[in-house]
Amino acid sequence: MKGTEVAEAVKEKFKDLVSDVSFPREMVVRLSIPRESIVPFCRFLRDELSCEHLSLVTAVDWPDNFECVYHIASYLEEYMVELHVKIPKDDPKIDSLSEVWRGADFPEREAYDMMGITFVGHPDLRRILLPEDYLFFPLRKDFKG
Amino acid sequence: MIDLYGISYGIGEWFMGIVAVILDFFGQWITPFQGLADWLMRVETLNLLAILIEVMIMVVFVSIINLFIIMWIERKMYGRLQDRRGIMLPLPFRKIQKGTGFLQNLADGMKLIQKENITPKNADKWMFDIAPAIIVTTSVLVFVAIPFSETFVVAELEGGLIFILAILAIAPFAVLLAGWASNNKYTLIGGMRGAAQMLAYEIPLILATVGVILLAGSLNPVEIVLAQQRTIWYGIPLILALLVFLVAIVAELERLPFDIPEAEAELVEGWLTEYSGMRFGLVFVAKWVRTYAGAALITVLFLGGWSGPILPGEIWFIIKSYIVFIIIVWTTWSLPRTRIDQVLNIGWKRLIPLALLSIVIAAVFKWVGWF
Amino acid sequence: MAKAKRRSPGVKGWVIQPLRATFRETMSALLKPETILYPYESKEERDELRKYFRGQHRIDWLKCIGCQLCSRVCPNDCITMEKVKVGEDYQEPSRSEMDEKKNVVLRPGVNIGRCLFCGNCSEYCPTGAWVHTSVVELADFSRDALVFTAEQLKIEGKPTKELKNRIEENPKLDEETCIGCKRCARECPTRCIVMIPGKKMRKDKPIENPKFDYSICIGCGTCAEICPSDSLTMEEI
Amino acid sequence: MTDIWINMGPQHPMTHGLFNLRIRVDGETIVDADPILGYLHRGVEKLCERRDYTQIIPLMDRLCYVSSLTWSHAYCLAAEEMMGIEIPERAKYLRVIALELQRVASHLMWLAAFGPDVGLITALLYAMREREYFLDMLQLMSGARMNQNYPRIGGVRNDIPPEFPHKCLKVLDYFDGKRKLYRRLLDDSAIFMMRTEGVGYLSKEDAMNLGVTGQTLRGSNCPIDLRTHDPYEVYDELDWEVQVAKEGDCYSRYTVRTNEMWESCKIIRGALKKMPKGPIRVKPPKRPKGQAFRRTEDSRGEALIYIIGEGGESPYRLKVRSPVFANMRAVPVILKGHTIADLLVIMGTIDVCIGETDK
Repeated sequence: MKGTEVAEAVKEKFKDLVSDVSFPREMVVRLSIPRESIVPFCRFLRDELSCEHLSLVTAVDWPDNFECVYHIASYLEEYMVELHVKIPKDDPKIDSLSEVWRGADFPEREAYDMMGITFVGHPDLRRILLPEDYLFFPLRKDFKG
Repeated sequence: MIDLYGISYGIGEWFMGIVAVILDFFGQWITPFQGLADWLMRVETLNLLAILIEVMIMVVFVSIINLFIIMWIERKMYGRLQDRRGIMLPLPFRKIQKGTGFLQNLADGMKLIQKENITPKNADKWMFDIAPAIIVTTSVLVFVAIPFSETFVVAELEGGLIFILAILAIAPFAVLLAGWASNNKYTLIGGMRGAAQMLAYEIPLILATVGVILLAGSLNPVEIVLAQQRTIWYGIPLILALLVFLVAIVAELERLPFDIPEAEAELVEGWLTEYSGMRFGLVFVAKWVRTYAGAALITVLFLGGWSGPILPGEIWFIIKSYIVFIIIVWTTWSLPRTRIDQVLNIGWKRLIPLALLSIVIAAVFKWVGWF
Repeated sequence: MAKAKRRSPGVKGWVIQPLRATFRETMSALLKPETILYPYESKEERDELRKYFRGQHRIDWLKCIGCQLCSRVCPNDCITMEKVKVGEDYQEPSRSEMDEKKNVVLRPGVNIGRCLFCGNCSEYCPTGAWVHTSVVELADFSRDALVFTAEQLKIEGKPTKELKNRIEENPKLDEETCIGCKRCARECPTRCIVMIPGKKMRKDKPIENPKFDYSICIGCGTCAEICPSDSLTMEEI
Repeated sequence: MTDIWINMGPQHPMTHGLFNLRIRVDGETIVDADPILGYLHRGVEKLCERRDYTQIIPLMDRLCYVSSLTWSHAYCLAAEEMMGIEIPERAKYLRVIALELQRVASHLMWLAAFGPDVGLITALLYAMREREYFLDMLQLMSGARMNQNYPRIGGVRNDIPPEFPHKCLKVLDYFDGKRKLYRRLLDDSAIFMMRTEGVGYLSKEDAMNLGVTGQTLRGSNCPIDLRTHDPYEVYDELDWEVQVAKEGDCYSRYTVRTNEMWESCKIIRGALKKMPKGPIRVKPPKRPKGQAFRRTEDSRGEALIYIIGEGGESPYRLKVRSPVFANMRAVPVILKGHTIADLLVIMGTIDVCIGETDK
């Protein structure tokens, strides 16, 4: 399955929710969805499109909003989905994916630790790399040493 | 052959003779000294003195000369086994740091003496202090009954073998004591493991000797060796018992592959974790003493003790026991560590039946009348 | 639990096979162990490799032009440029040094304590003045002893006229803001800048603007850094 | 005995690095485990936002000091993807050789650490001895033994010296000769089998769902090797096989790792034979804009570098996916029900490298 076919399959199911579709490589599809539909979308990816592997959860601090980037890979079909989800700065919350992929546990904790994004429904949202009583979120752009 | 008792008695008599002459000289003026001199020259007193000197010679021989040699053998040997050079400390004041490393152990001991003896705050202080002492004393005490030759023996006991095995069996108690008294999770687990393992291996150890006792018809180590001189080394007919005994003694000594009580990768240093300074050093050294005791025991029971041509008996004994020691060292550094449940499985399920089988074999030999 | 059929180690596996393995190694190690007595002995094969080693630096003072590129690419800021007085036979230093103090050149010194031996300095050096030796025994008892001055790192090889632009950037002029102060031309380590009259006039005289000879520019960015009116920017070739 | 919590770490012989594995034990059986990370957190991702693209390469080397080249290579690959440049053919082959040498060296370091884990200190010395030869080769190639700083965005730092192929083949022959030693010492040893067989079982479904990658995944009967799955460089042109084991226990992971070493030797031989002549480096553009990610097969699993450039000297955001960090999530799952002694073997086969885990 190529990136274009994946994009079509996703668009068929989620229609308007999917936006900014592009293809950085042949087997990679990059798209963005609103943050409310992240869990059903990912469940669809896992169950219907055989995306077994959540590789990475990245939080990016853009000047006017946060962004969560999920890299999801399929072992069976060799394609990857790069999922961008925009999160407003004043309410950094997103649903946790740890019930879809248990492996999302640690990357989400790291994203919370470094960028201060709260993952709703996460079983154990603590700081992971920094001490428990640390006050700042160091990877935000306004954090200065 | 060196007559240990004769030598000791001679030394005692010579020394006491000098003392008695001096006392006699003063006895001209102070009469009670004459009686004292007479008492000193009596056979009973000289006997007591001879025994003390005997013990001292044995302790010096076993725990200083012999210990340094076996420690050197082990460290050098596993150095070479691992493609290294091993210890290389030269004699003092040499410029190039290249030597045989014979004094390395002495240097290590001196370093350990300088270290602080730390007792954990919440440890049971008395038991914590006593445990190493028990281990060291029992380890050295084994050599009371081990004959290096027919005459080079401190005490020729009728139940010598029972005595040796009993003394060896005290150590698990000390291990448990040390582990428990340290008040540390690692030491507690280590101590429990140590107790479980040593209890499990005590039984095959004793059962493996039963065959030897049957064939020799005696519990006296000297008698056992003499019986072997009359017939054949018991290691040959009782090869099964020898193997069981070897495995059991390695487990008893807490050596790899059975060193789970102090598995350094999982329990830091096991029941030894909280010990420091010379207290640690003593226990560490006692392990080597016990290993040598194990090797000596195998020599006595299965390899014909001091019997051998040309060379004096003591030399033969030492050669044989060193070979056994080298084999133990060789296996130690070639095998991975087993798990506690596997250790107990091997002990209870494999070794005990094999040991019983070896008893049957020995009984058959005896019944047929070969021995 | 999946219990698959595997090749069982068998009875031999209990002790015999591991003992065989270690016995062979012991026998080969008895005469010639793998380890060497480090300060007294060395292995020939390893010695041969050492000539490719990225050890302590040496700087060929005759090749060095004092462009400061090395200190700019260094990830750890361990290179400091020192002004040293030299003889006549040295390659010409940049004009500013010539004008003010005769025979004073900039040469790099290295703080080994911070250096991570990444080799960026020798990689980006436009003249190849940086050389790595195989010296690795640099440990010392004080931190001060780890700071090597330019004089300590000096070697003298052959001077070279060959210049390579490894940064792959050239300065570009914004004529609108240039004030014609000539500082760039003075500071340029390769003297690739000449001042020519430009379009803008001041007091009825044309302002002199820099003109770059890109064939010998090494892209060090000194001119852009020194420019008081920020009218020079570094751009890709 | 009631349940007690034991801190395995941060200073403990079990931890190959600085991390704390808190385990709750009932007697000797582990009931629960909680890895506590972050003792070695250096803020690499934040540092990357302050450094220019070239200076990040030595920084990436230090993510994992045992397998540093694979990390700087992963970064270079991602940066090349973002800048949209294609590197010359010879540089690709050079990179493959360097990567595989590094992989063997890293696996040997793992073997050296795994030996004492199962109680065989002799294996440490033997594996370290072999590793020296591979580090020699890396030094011959790049000039440094450990943090090589060898790949560059757009190629590699320098070409190999002329005597390299000959010497490298000699080392590979030597290493092949030692294969028997390791088979006898470990594979043929009954006690080693007792310690590893059936211990630390991880099912295929669990492994995929937990985000486990690398040898741990391949040990669970899932033949995913990114060198063929998402090919980079010239791995698809060379002749080699993905190593898989079916059972999902520690012995499977052990066999996958050790077999990979021999496979890597095969790759190096093939690459040395096929390597073309030509340039080794192309010029990367300055101040790139865009975002890209590339995943590579690190020595321990899937390494993914996600890089966003906003037209500045340094990247806007750089994110490192560390394989061990993800594998660490599976540790409590695998550990449950095993004994303390098994913990070592399990952690040993996962091959923990805290440098990359804590970033």
